[in-house]
Amino acid sequence: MTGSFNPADTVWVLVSAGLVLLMTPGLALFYGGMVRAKSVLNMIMMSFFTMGIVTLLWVLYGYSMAFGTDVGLGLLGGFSDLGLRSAITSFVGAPGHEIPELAFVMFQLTFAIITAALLSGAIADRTRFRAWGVFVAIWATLVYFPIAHWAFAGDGWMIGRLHALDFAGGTAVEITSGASSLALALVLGPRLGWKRDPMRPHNLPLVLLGAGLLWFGWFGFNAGSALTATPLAATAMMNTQIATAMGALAWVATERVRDGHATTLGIASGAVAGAVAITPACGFVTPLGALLVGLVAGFVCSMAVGLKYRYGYDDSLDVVGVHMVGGLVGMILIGILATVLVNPGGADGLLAGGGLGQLWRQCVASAVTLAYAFGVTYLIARGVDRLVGFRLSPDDEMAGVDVVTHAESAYDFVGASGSIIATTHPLRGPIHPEEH
Amino acid sequence: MTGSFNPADTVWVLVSAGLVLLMTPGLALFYGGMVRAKSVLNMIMMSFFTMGIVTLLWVLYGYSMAFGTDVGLGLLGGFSDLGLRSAITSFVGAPGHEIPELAFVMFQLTFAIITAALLSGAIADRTRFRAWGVFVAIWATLVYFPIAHWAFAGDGWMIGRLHALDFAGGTAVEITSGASSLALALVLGPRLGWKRDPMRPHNLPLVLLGAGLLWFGWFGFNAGSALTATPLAATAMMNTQIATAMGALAWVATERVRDGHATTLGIASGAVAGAVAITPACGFVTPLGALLVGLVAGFVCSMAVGLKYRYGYDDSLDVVGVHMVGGLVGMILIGILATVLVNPGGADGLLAGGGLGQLWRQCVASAVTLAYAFGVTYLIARGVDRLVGFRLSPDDEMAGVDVVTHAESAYDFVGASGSIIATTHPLRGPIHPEEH
Amino acid sequence: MTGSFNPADTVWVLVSAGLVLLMTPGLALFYGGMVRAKSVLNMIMMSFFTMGIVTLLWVLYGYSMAFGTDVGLGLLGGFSDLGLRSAITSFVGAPGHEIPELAFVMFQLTFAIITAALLSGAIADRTRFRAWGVFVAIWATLVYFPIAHWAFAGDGWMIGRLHALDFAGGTAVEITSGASSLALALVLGPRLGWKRDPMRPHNLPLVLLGAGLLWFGWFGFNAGSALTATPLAATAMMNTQIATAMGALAWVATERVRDGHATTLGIASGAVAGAVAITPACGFVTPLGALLVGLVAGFVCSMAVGLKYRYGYDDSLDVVGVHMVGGLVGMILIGILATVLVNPGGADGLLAGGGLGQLWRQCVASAVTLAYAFGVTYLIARGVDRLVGFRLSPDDEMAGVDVVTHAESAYDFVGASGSIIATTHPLRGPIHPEEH
Amino acid sequence: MKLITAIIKPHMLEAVKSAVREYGIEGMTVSEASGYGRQGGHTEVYRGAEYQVDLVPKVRLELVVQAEQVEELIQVIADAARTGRIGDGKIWVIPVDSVVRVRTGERDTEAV
Amino acid sequence: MKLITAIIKPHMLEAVKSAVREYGIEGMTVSEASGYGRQGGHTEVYRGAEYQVDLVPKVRLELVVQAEQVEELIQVIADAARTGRIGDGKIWVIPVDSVVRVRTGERDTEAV
Amino acid sequence: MKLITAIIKPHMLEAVKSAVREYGIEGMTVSEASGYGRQGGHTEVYRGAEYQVDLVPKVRLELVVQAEQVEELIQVIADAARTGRIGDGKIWVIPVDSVVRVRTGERDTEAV
Ligand SMILES: Nc1ncnc2c1ncn2[C@@H]1O[C@H](COP(=O)(O)OP(=O)(O)O)[C@@H](O)[C@H]1O
Ligand SMILES: Nc1ncnc2c1ncn2[C@@H]1O[C@H](COP(=O)(O)OP(=O)(O)O)[C@@H](O)[C@H]1O
Ligand SMILES: Nc1ncnc2c1ncn2[C@@H]1O[C@H](COP(=O)(O)OP(=O)(O)O)[C@@H](O)[C@H]1O
Repeated sequence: MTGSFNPADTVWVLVSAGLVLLMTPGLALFYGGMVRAKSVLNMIMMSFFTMGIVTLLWVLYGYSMAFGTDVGLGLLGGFSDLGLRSAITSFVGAPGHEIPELAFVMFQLTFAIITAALLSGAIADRTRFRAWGVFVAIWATLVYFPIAHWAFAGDGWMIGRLHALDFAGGTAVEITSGASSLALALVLGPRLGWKRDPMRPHNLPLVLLGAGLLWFGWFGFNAGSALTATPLAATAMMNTQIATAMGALAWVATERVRDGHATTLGIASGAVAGAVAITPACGFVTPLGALLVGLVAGFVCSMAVGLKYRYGYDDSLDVVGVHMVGGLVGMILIGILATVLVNPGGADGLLAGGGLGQLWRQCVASAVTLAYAFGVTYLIARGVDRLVGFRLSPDDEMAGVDVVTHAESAYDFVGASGSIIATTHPLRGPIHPEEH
Repeated sequence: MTGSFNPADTVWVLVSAGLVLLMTPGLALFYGGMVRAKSVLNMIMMSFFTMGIVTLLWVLYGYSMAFGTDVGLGLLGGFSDLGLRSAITSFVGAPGHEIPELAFVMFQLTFAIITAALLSGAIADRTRFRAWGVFVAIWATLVYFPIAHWAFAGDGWMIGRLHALDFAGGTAVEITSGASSLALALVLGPRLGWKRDPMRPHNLPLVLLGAGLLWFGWFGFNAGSALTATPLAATAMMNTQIATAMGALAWVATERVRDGHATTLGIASGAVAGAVAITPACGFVTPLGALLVGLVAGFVCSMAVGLKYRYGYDDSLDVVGVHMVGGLVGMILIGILATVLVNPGGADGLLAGGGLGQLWRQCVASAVTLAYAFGVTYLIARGVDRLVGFRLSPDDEMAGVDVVTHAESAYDFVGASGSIIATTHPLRGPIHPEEH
Repeated sequence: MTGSFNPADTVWVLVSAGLVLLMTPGLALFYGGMVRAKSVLNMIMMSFFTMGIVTLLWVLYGYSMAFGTDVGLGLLGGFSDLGLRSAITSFVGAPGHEIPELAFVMFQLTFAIITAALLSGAIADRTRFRAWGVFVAIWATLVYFPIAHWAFAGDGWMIGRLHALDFAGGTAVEITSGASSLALALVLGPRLGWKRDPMRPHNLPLVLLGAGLLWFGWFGFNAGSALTATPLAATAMMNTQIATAMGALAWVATERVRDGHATTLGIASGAVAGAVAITPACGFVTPLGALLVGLVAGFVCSMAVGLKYRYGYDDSLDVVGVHMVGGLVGMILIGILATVLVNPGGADGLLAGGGLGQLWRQCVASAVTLAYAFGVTYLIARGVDRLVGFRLSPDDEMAGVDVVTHAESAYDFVGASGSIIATTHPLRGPIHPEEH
Repeated sequence: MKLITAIIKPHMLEAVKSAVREYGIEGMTVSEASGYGRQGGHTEVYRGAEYQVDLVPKVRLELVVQAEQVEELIQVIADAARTGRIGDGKIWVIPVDSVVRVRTGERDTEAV
Repeated sequence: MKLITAIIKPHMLEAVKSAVREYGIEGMTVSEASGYGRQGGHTEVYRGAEYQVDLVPKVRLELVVQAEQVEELIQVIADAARTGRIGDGKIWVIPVDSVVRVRTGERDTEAV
Repeated sequence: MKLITAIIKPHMLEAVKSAVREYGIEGMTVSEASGYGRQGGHTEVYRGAEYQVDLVPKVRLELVVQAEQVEELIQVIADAARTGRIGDGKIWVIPVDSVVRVRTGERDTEAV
C-alpha cells in the first residue's frame, strides 16, 4: 500500500477530482435556472441521476472499458479491471509522478459524469425520466467509455497512434457531448410551442451561480489533467482562466453590438464557451494563445447558438452551439497555436512553424469523434424512443414535468411575508436615528 | 517553525478542512430549502450561528477537551491546551506524516461545527433562537467534545481501547447528531399543524444546491480523515463517491416503487444517506463494499424517514432517519465488509473471515454513542427548555420565525418584471431573424 | 520546464488561486441578493464582467505593473513581463519554496479581480453598465496595480522599505476597495428614493450562500498568501476561521442589543467583517489574537455601517463600513497584537513588547493607501462621469437596470405550480399510511 | 347571480374551502392579496435600518353563486374564517349580470 | 359600463389577448389566480409523504368595457380560451358605475 | 356601499396609501397585477432570441366605501397616483350589496 507514489501529485489529482465532481451540481443549477419554473427539478434530476448511474457503471465496467488494457488498435479497453478490484493497490503515472490508481479512477469518473449530464441540456422540458435513465446508461457504455479510451488512455488510438493533442477532453467531453446532443435533439423534436411561446430562463441568479461553480471546477478539469503538480498544471490553470474570461468578454461584446444589450446569460455562456475551447488546448498554448482561443470561442459560439433557429432543431440549452462548436474551435486552434515551449510533450502548430501536420491530426480526431458520437447516439436514442418512449405526452409537457413525473413543485413562496406587496419605510438607521 | 512535517499531507489536510467548513453553509441551504418560506432564514441562521459559537468554544477549551492528553480511561481530553497556545508550534501525525497541529485543530473544528449544526434540522420552524444559542454551546461541551475524544483521539476509549473502526465519524458525527436530534425532537414536540398542514419544501433548487455542496465537501470529510495524501485517501474518496451515488440511486428506486415517483428531494436525501453510511467505513472497505454500503443505506434510510409519522416525533428534516440510521448502517457494515487488504490498520470483518469480533466492537461503539448522545442531550434540552423556553409562542410560530425573531423576510420578488404575468413572444433569433 | 520547484507548495498555491477565484462569483451572489429584484442581474454582471476585463489587463500589463522589476522607490513594477511571456518557464519564491511563476500570476490575478469587483457594492441599482466597464479598467490600472506592487511585491515600498506588515491584503484589497468605494459613492450620489423607499434585500438565502462561498474562498486568500504549505499557512487558516467566526458573533450580539434582533444579514456581514480584519493579520497573530481581531471588527463594523445615513453617502452595500473600516481595524491591531512567535518574518507589536514602531508603520501604510485610493478613484470616477455618464436616467433607474440595460428579468416564477396558492393536505407518510 | 368576495387570513383558507364545499359549492377562485387595516404589520431590520411593513398577507376568495345562497354562504364563510382576532377580514357581495362557463358556453345557473 | 372578469387557463392568455385586441379592446388588467373546481389538482410526494394540491393555476382578466360590447366580447373571449377540457374557466359580468383614467381624469367611455 | 378598484403604478402605492389614510379610510386590500394598455412593455433578449414582454407591473387596490365617499375618493386616489405619463392606470366603481366584517359579523357601514 505504501508503494512509490508522489504525494503532491496525489493531492493535486484528488483535489481536482473533487472540483470536477462539483461541476455536475453546478451544471444542474446552470441548466436548471435556464428552463421554465415548471421543469427546473427535472433538469436538476437528470444531472443528479447521472451522477448515480455513471458511478455505478464506472465501477462495474466503465473504467475498465476506458482504461483497461487495450483490446487492439486503440479502440477499447478490455475487461481487465471489472469492479475496480486491482485498482486498490496499484499506481499509475509517469515515473516519479505515480499516483494511487483509485485517485485516477476517481478523477476520470468525474469526467464521465459531467459529459453525460451535459446532454440533458438538449432535451429540456419534454423528456420522460425513465427514458433518460435507460438512455444515459447505454450512452455512457457505447459512446463515452470508448471515446474516453481513444482520447485519454495512453494506448488509445487518438493519443497513442494518431498523436492528436487533447489536453483535457476537447474530443471526449466537448465534441462528444455536443454531437450527441444534436442527435438527441433531432430524435426528440422541439418542445411544444417552441419559437412561439416564451421560454425565457426562470431564475438567472441560479444560472450565474452554476456558471461560477463551473468556472471554479474547470480548474480541476483542465489543470488537474496534468495529473502532476508541475509548471504544466500552472500553465493549464492560467490558460483556463484567461480563455474563460476572454470567452465571457467576447460573447457580451458580440451581443452588445448585435442585439444592443450585454446580458448576464451571455456572459455566463461566453465563460463556458471559452472554457470549453481551452479544454483541449490549455496544456499546449501560451497565455496569449489562450487569450485568442477564448476570444474566438466567445464570438463563434455566440453566433452558433442561433443556428438551431435556422435549422429547426431544439437544442434547448445550446449544448451544440457551445460545447460542440467550442470544442471544435479549441481542437483546431491547437493545430495553429500549439508550441513545444509550453509543453515538450506537445507539438508545434502552424504558427510555431510546425506546418499543417498537427492541424490535420486535430481535424481527424475531431471529425471521427463527432461522427461516432452523433451516429451512435442517434441510433441509441431512436432505440430508446421505440422501446420506452422518449417524450412526455403533450398534456404532461404542458402541465410541467416536475409535477407530473417527480410529483414536486420547485418553489412555494406563497404566504411568506416577503411575497406580499409591502410598502415599507425606513424608521431609523443605526447609531443616529435622529438623522433620518 | 520549520520543524519536520510533510508538506503534501499538510496541503491535503488544509484543503480538506476548507471543504468540510463549506459543508455547513451547504447544510444551511439544504435545510433552508426544505422548510417553509417563512422560516428559511432561521434555519440558515442556526447553522451560521453554530459556525461562530463552536469555533469560539473550540479555541477556548473544546480542542483541549477532545484532543488534550487523556484524563484517564479514554473518556476525555484534559485541559492541557486551552486557547491553542501550544498548538502554534507543534506537529501531530504518524512518523513521516506529521502536519502542523493547527492544521489538525482546524480540520477537527469543522467536524465539531457541522455535527452541531445538523441538530437544527430536527427542530425547524418552532425554536426560540436564544434557546438554540444556549443549547448548542452546552451540547458541544457535554456531548460532542467528549465523544470526539472517544472516537477521534488516539487515546480515546473507542479507538484506543475498544478498537472499534470508525474512519471519519460514523459515531461522533452521524450517530451522535441523529440520536441527539431524536432527543431534541421529543423535548420540543411537533410543529403546529404537523401531519395536517402542508409543510412542503419551499425551494428545492436550494436543497439540491446544498446537497451538491455537501457531496463536494464530504470528500474532505472522509478522504481528509486519512490525514495523509496516500492511497488510503484515494480509496476513501473513491468509496465516498461510490456510496453517495449508490445511496442516491437506491433511494429514488425505492420511492419509484413505493410512491410511484422518483423525486429530487429523494435523490438528494439518498446521496446524503449514502455518504453518511460510508463515513465510518470509507477507509476499510473495497469499492464493491462501498457500493453495497450505499445501496443498503439508501434503501434503509428511505424507509426510516417514515418512522416519525408512526411514532409521532416531529424530526422535521429527518436527522434521525438519515444520520442516526445511516450511521448505524455504516458502523455495522464495517463489521461485515471490512478487510485489511484496503487498510492494514483496519480489521477483517465477517465476510473477510474476521469472525464476529469486529462486528461486536462496532455495535458496542454505536450503542454507547447513541445512548450517551440521546441521554445527555435529552437532559440538556429539558434544562434549556425550563430555563429559557425552547419553543416559540404559537402565534409567533404561525407568523413565522423569520419575521418575528430575525425581523427579516427571506424574499421580496414583488414588482420585479419577472414576477408579473408576461406573455412574451420571440421576435427573432440571432443571426437569422427572418427565419422566425 | 522541470526546474527546481516545490510541488506541495505549488499545489497549495494552485488550490488557493481556485478558492479565491470562486470568491468573486460568491461576492456577486452576496451582493446580488442584497439589492432589489429589479437590479440583481446588474449587480452580478458587474462582478462577472470584472472577472473578464481584469484578467485581460493582468495578462497584457497588469501583472507586470504589479510584480515586474521595480521602476524605483518601490512605487511601481516595470513593463518587463508584458503578455506573461517570460512567466511560462520561470519560478518564484523563497529558496526551497519555489513555485511556477504562472501559479503566482494566477493567484495574484484572483486578488485583483475581487478587489475591483468589491467596488460595485457601493453603486448598486443606479450605474450605467458601460461606465462601469470603462471605470473598472482604468481603476485597475491606476489604483490597484500600483498598490498591489506596494503591498505584495518584495520590492514594493510598503513591504520592502516601510516594513509594514500586511499578510494578505488589508491595504491593497480591503482599504483600497473601501476607500475607492467611498469616492465612487460620493461621485454617483444616492439612489433615487434613498432613505425613503424600501430597499430591503430581495433574496437573503442568496446573500447567505454568497457569504458561505466567501468564507470558504477566504482560506485560499489568507492561508494561500503564505505561498507555502507550511505551519504558517495552517496558522493563517486557523486565524481566518477564528476571526470570521468572532466577527459573526460580535455583529449579531451588537444588533441583538441595539436593534433587538439578531439577523441573518448581520451574521453574514459580521463574518465578512471578521475575515476582512484578519486578512492583513492572519500570519502575524496568535489564535487568541485572531479572536480579538474578529470581535473588534464585528463590533466596529456593525456600528460603522450606520455612518452613511449620518453623512449622507449612499454606499449601498456597505463596502466602506465593512472593508475600509475592517481593513483599518486589522492593520492597526497588527501593531498591537503581532508576535514573532507566530511568524519570525513578522514583528512584535505593542503587547509583545515591540513598542510603538510597528503600530506607526501600520498606520502609515493604511493612511497612504486610503488617501491614494480615495483620491485617484475620485478623479477617475469624475472623469468617467463626464465622458460616459455614470448614472442611469431616473426613468431607467426606476424601471430597473436589469430590464433596461441587460434586457433580462432575473426571475419568472409565474405559472409554476408552486407559485399558486395551494392548500395541500398530507395523504399518507411512507410505510405506515394508516397511521395518519 | 352574485359575486361574493372574501378577504381572509391565509391559514384559514383550508377551513373555509372545506366549509364551502360542505355547503355544496363546488367552485371558486383564489388569489393572493395584502391587507391594510386595523391589524398592524411588522418591523424588519437590515444592518440596523428599520423598516415598517404595514401590509399583511391575505387570501382573496371569489365565488359566483345564486342570489338566494348569498346570505347562508356569508354565514358559512364568516364562521369558518373567524379567529376572533383583528384582521379576520371582510366579505362583500356584488350583483352579477351573467356568468358563462367557457368550456360549454352555458349561462348563469348552469355555468357555476 | 361593465366589468368583464374572465378566469382562464394560463397558457391560453396569449390567444385571448390577441383575440381581444383584434376585437378592438386596447386595455385590460391581468393577474394570477388559483382555481378550485371540477378540474382536479395533483399529488406531490416529499420523502414519502403525499400531499394533495387541489388548486390549479389560473389567470384572471379584467376588462372594463361598454355595455353594448359585452355579449360580443364574452363570445370572443370564450372562443379564444376554449380547449374543450374541464377547467377552461368562467366569465362573469358586473355592472360598473363609472370609470376614470387616472392620468387625465377622463370618465367612462373616454376612460377606457 | 361601493367598491372602488384602482389600478396604479407600483411605485405610487405608498403615496396613494398615505392620501387615502389622510382622507380617513382605514382599510383596503392590495394585490399584484399586470397591465396591458397604451403603455408599452419592454424587450428582453436571451442568447440572441428577443422576446416582447407586453404587460407591465401594476398594483390593484380595492376599497369598499360608503356611496357618498366615492367621488371624493376617486379624486384623492387619482391625484395621488398621477404622474402624468401613460400607464397611470384606471379607477372603477362597482355597486356593493352588502359588506360583512368577519370577526364581528357587523354589516355595511359598521363593517368597514
Ligand atoms: N374598506 C376596505 N375595503 C377593502 N378591504 C378592506 C377594507 N377594510 C379592510 N379591508 C381588508 O380586510 C382586512 C382586515 O381588516 P382589519 O381592519 O385589519 O381587521 P378587521 O376586519 O378584523 O377589523 C384588511 O387586511 C384588508 O385586506
Ligand atoms: N362558482 C365559482 N365562482 C368563481 N369561480 C369559479 C366558480 N366555479 C369555478 N370557478 C373558476 O373556474 C375554473 C374552472 O372551473 P371548473 O369547474 O374546474 O371547470 P369548468 O368551468 O370547465 O367546468 C375554476 O378553476 C375556478 O377558478
Ligand atoms: N379596459 C380596461 N379594463 C381594465 N383595465 C384596463 C383597461 N384599460 C387599461 N387598463 C389598465 O390600466 C392600465 C393603464 O392603461 P394605459 O392604457 O396603459 O394607460 P392610460 O390609462 O394612462 O391611458 C393598464 O396597464 C391596465 O392595467
